[in-house]
Amino acid sequence: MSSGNGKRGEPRVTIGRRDFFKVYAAAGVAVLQGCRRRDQELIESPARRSTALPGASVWRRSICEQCGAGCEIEVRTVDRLAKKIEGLPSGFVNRGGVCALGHSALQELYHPDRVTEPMRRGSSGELEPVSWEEALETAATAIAAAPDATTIVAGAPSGPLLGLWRRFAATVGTPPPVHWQPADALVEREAARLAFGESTRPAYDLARSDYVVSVGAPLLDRWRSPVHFGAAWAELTADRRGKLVQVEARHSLTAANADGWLPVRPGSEGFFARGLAGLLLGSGTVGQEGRSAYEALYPEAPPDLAATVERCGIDADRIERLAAELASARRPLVMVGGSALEGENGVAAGAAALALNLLLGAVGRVGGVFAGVDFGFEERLAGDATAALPPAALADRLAGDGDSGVLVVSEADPLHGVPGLEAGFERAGTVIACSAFFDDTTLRADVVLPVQTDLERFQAVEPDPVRGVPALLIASPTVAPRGEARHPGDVALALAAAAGRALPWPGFQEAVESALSDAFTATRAAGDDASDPAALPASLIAGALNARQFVRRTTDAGGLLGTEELRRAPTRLPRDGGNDMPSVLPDPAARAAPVGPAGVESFTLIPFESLKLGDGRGANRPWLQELPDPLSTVMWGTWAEVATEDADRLGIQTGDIVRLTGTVAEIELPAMVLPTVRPGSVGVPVGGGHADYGRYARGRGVNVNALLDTDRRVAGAGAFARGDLRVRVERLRRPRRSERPVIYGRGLRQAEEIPVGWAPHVGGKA
Amino acid sequence: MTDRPQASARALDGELLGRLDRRRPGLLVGSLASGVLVLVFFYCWGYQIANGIGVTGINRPVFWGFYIINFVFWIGISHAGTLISAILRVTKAEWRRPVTRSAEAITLFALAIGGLFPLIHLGRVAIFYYMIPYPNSRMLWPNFRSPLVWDIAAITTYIIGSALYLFLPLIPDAAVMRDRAAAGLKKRFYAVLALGWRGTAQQWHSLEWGIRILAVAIIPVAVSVHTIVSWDFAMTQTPGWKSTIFGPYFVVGAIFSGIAVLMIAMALLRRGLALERFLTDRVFNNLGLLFVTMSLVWGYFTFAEHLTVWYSGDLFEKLVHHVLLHGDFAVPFWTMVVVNLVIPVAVLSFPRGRRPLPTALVGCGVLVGMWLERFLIVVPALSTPRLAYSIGDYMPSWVELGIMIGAVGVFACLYFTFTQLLPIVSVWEMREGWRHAVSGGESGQPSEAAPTSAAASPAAGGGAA
Amino acid sequence: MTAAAQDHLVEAAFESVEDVRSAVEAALDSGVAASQIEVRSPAPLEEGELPLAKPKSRVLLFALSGAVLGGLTAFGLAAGTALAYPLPTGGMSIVAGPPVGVVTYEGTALGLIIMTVLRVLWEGGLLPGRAIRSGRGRPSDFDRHVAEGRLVLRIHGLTESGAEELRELCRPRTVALG
Amino acid sequence: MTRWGMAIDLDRCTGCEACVVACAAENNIQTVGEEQAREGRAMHWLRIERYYEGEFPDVRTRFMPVLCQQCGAAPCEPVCPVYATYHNPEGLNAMVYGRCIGTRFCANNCPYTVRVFNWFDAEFPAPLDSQLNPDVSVRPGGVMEKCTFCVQRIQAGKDEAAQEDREVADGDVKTACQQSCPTKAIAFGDLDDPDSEVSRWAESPRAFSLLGDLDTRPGVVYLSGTEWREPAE
Repeated sequence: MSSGNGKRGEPRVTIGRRDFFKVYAAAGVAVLQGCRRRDQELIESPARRSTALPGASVWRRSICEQCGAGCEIEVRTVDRLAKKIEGLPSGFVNRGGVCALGHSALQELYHPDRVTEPMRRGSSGELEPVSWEEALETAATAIAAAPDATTIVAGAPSGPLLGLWRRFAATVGTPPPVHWQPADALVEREAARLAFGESTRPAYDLARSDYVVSVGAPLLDRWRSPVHFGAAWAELTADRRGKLVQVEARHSLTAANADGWLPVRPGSEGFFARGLAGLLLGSGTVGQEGRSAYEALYPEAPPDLAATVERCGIDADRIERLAAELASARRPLVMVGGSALEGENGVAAGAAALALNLLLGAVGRVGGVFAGVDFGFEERLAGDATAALPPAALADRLAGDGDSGVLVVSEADPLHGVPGLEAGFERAGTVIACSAFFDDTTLRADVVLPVQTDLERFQAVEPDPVRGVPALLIASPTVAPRGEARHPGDVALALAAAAGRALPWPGFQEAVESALSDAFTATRAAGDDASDPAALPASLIAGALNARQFVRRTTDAGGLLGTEELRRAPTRLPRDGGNDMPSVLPDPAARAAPVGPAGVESFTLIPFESLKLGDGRGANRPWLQELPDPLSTVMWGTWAEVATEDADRLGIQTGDIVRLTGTVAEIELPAMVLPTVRPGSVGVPVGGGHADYGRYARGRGVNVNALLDTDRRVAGAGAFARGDLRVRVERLRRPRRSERPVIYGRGLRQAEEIPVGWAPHVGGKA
Repeated sequence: MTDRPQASARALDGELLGRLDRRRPGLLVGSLASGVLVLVFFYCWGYQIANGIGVTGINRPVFWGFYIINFVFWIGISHAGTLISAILRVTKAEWRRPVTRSAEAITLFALAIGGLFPLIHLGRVAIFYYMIPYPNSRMLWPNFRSPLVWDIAAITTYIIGSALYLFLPLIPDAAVMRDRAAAGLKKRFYAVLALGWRGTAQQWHSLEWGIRILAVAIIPVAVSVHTIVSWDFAMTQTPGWKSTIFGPYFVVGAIFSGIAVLMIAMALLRRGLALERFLTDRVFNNLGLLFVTMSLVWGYFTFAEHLTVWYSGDLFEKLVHHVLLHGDFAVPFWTMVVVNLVIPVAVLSFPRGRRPLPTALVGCGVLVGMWLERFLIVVPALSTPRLAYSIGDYMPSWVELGIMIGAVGVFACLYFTFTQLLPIVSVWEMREGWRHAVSGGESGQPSEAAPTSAAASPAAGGGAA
Repeated sequence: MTAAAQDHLVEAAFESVEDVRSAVEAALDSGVAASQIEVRSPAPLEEGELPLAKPKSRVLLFALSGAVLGGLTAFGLAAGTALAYPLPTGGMSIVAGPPVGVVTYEGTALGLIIMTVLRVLWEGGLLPGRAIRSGRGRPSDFDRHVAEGRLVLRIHGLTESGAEELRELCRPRTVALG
Repeated sequence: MTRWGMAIDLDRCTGCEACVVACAAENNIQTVGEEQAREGRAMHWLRIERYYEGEFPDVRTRFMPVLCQQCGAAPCEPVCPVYATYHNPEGLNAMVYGRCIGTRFCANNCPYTVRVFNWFDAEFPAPLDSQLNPDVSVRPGGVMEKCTFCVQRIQAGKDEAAQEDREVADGDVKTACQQSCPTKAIAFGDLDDPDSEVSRWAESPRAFSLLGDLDTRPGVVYLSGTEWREPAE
């Protein structure tokens, strides 16, 4: 526990809140601004001792950083221990909701296998605890020795923290950090740039639409903000007002809830979008404006229905019905995401789907698509540092046979996400991991710097722009950090200082406050001139006398919240605007043949993020491991979803161990035979098979990412392509007892043999 | 004219006492071997108490497993004795005489073991006494609406009744043992058991009254016990259990399995203790007839039970029915039908089938079949709950198997020990029977209990001094 | 005759009831009162086999009273305790008829059985601390004969000469005499 | 008199299972681990049942959250020999853990199979136990448990209302599952209050009781625009 460098009784202005926190944490009284007692709505003054009685509940506002959605939460604490997470009813994104992953942040916080002290690989080759000073010095020395050969991998979502890492890289002299992010996020941005001229993930006004076609976007699974989209979906479909149609090869949770599901052949989503455009153009219901906007992007005629049917594997009447309903809808909307973007032609597919919105006139319309806008705090902290690199850049940095140099990995697990990078990591001189757990990457680290989890840290988050309204959310720590864990931003700053290239701020919080202060100044200076990119909307600074007051007011209020007025349409840049925008969008039909073994047992692999484990982050929480996947009902493991038809042919029964052989590796896992799987495809959730990551994740399930070929990229996006991979499926054996998948709805197989219909009764009213 | 039966009765008397006196090393070996199983039993139970009830294979939704199956099974076995002996006593069937004691002992021991299983089954056995009605600091009495509390009432009554029903006729025989034993520990043991029995007219008179009343009283108790056991199931809403036929069905099944054990025990005793002269073919013939009758009645109930379900349109009942007859439980189900109905009827319908060896073998089959019947009542219904999502399965753990096998050992050990210590054939009742034969001999017709071979057999057994 | 002179005891073991009967008849003829005669048998004797008064038993009476007692106790337990500590049952009856009936039924049977046995033991002098009238239940060396299946005739309260006389009467058919 | 009830709109439920984790977090439900879960011993008080309709590609998946229905005429209550489960005056099927001896009879008689059993003592390796809700006991091994309608929250709601000298208002008490539901598919409140949200939902023509013909009078009402009659898998 830090002894703190502030003294009690000193004038408040000279002490940061974080220092106060240290003081009071040391004094055994955790009192924070922004916390309130439910029973009296009292904002406790830090100058007084806590009035929180032992055993009384204190609710503190915080921000969920389990994904990039930026849900605002309130955390129930009793005796300075976090007990329960609830959605903040006024939450900017979530409106009181929390998802399963969000709830489980508590188990991340209190995980028994957390890394809580700095460690360094000793002479014996084992990691040994050392002091922060020693650990930082070792790390900084390695970085300072060869900044050019240093690769930074930052796992934080876009926002201030990523900006700080960019600034770090620029100051210390390393190449820009690799931003470790989901492939479909990257591809989605690129597709949006091509179609709408803005490289941000678009905002969809789902709730006010009346007909939504989602091309692969798993909006109710684990994508962007399941809480926001869940609520929006509920509003869309309330009283059967609107419809959601899912165009996706896999029967995802979204497909399961959609009013219609079109299981297109994996990888043909872009072609499907073009074919749909063809039907819409031919229907005569499309406005002239939309038609010309679309045809400007796609001068070539779209494929005809027969070609679409052939390529996508969907009956003609279903496509025609979809086109007809879409054409007759008042506020149609097309979304794209997920597996549609993960093939090598992902960018083209995404652009083709997004461009449908131009055709339907949905861009910037109520119930349509909006620009994903933010306040630019990533840039504000980054200063003039170069933009972050896409994940695939890491593979390029690690390519070759030589020394991979120094690797700094912060809050990311690239070796779990792309196991193919392992050889590159082995050749690295020094691996420095800022992590709360011994995940697959941290296991290889030479220096481990323990970082704080969500509830322990000062938070400044720019939420995913799902609402199309910019925001910066700020929250103070909820509980005292465990052990010696530090804020990853503070770690970056300390590393820079130790390397002799100190950044202008002592800590992450000060950095954010400084950026806020600068924004205030810039906004003041800009006056009514809205064109200054450094300026905030003037309304946000109204009432603040000076920068310091603005900063304090903003942090007290929990951040800067934009209003609906700030929502705007994406701007398609003029074709001749002198930028790198292509005049014509790439044709999604031009697509490399799927790679992998051929033959009858050749299946298209669909890796997906389950709502349990996400990209693997949730794997260390017992609550999530034991949560039955809603579709397969599997707990505690990884499974392969096989279609009933394929299973019958291959003699596979639920639970049988199957081997999936790809181009670079093979995995063995139990099969789940489901009637909802598209024949010829096999779905496998990512997130299993951790080498460590704590006792609940260690060796649990298998890592499907091992099948990814690091040479395959999504064209034009710098992302690894995990779609369109073909695998051979072989049945190996009946499972041993310990191999059997843990199925919650165990009897459903038996229920199939029941000769009578089976469903809960409709009874009388209560 | 009275001399010959008189003499042969004397001879038989001597022979019987001789048989009982003789120490059988087989019995000792049996006691020791079953003693090992007793250790297994207590080790497994101790292991379960130490580690938690989770060491079993029961789960959600199969919350009841081997322990409840064995509970019902052993309670069923317990109907061998008391009920059968009581019925035979009330109906004054002479051939009961060599049977009653061994049957009643079966009852008591089976009941003791059966009564243990609900305790083994408890999640928190340390506080089992919460079920017992007594004024307590919890200010709470048991919930008398629960069939489990009826169970406690019924089994308590039955076990006390059976123990007394075994004990009362044992007093005169304990006195026989006492008076024939040399002074010492053994004599004192029998003296305690005999309670000062002298065989006076008053004692005999009171005893006869007592036995008569107990025999009448124990029959409805026995019927109620297994009916109430059946109500543990039938009172629920669970498809497959909710059945009005369960009461009589269970009682019939209990008697059926009871006779099966009795047949096996008697065949073993007859062979092991060379009691051919007392447990005669005629006894086996009569019991065999009763046996096959029960088999038919059981078959009738089973048919009625499944016919009503099959005919009904109830979705959930039909599901249970389906998994039983055609699904995962079809093999045990049809096995049960074969060993409980087909084989007994095929074998026991013929006089030659009603001899000791075939009846004992059929009895073994019926024991398996009746165990399966309980298994098929408990598990399929639980594993197919109404909401299909929760359909489950069940596989017993080694602890459950250990306790199940161990319980057989406990039973065998108790039975061997009992046989070693006390007359397994009621001496005084045999004597009474021979006396009847002597007096009945006046009409020239030897009564049932009088061994038909007695007249022909030389008095080799030797008269007494 | 002094009291001491009258405590002589004749014991005789017989093989058959007929022998006992003739001995008893002879004894009665010789002036011994029926109350002085005790017959110990290995199995119950039937009524009229011996020219002695039939013993009396009140087992049935006690059994029935035990039944009533047991039934009332069980009823009290089942119904009374539920009423004494009523718990909310969500609208279901606190004291339900059939369950109380079941418990009462078992209690009735239990009371009956226990009282029956107690009474049997009482009447037979088998309860600790209770013996039947003067010497009737005392152990005897002749009990061994009963165990072997013979009958033992015991005649109490005789003078020395009376005893000798009776021994002579018994001697012809007896197995052992004392 | 209050009668606590819940209404679940199946048309809004996506099966995201946030409620399941919320329930575990609120009620100190132990996770049993892979081996035990494989044996069918997972202890969720609330589960999302999944049913299929139709065949590929016209297959539909439907979800139904199933929790203790808090029956008005609960089959579990009379069979408990020790009154470990009894009827609370406010309509809850209360579990008194201290009284439970683990006969598991209640679970067998539950037509909804919503009761779960502590096969072993719960394990919360430190410092995971820091998260445990102090208002809810950690159940020992050998004890039955199930959804309580977050009775500790009901109590807190009453305490708060009492402190402010008023009646408990509709919406004062939110169950953990209800609170975290992203689509707001769950309503909770007093069924005896005709103006409460849950009563209004229960009046919907879409309302039905699960296994209603058993007449257990559940305190949970489901709402669905489509009938749950089709063969599902």
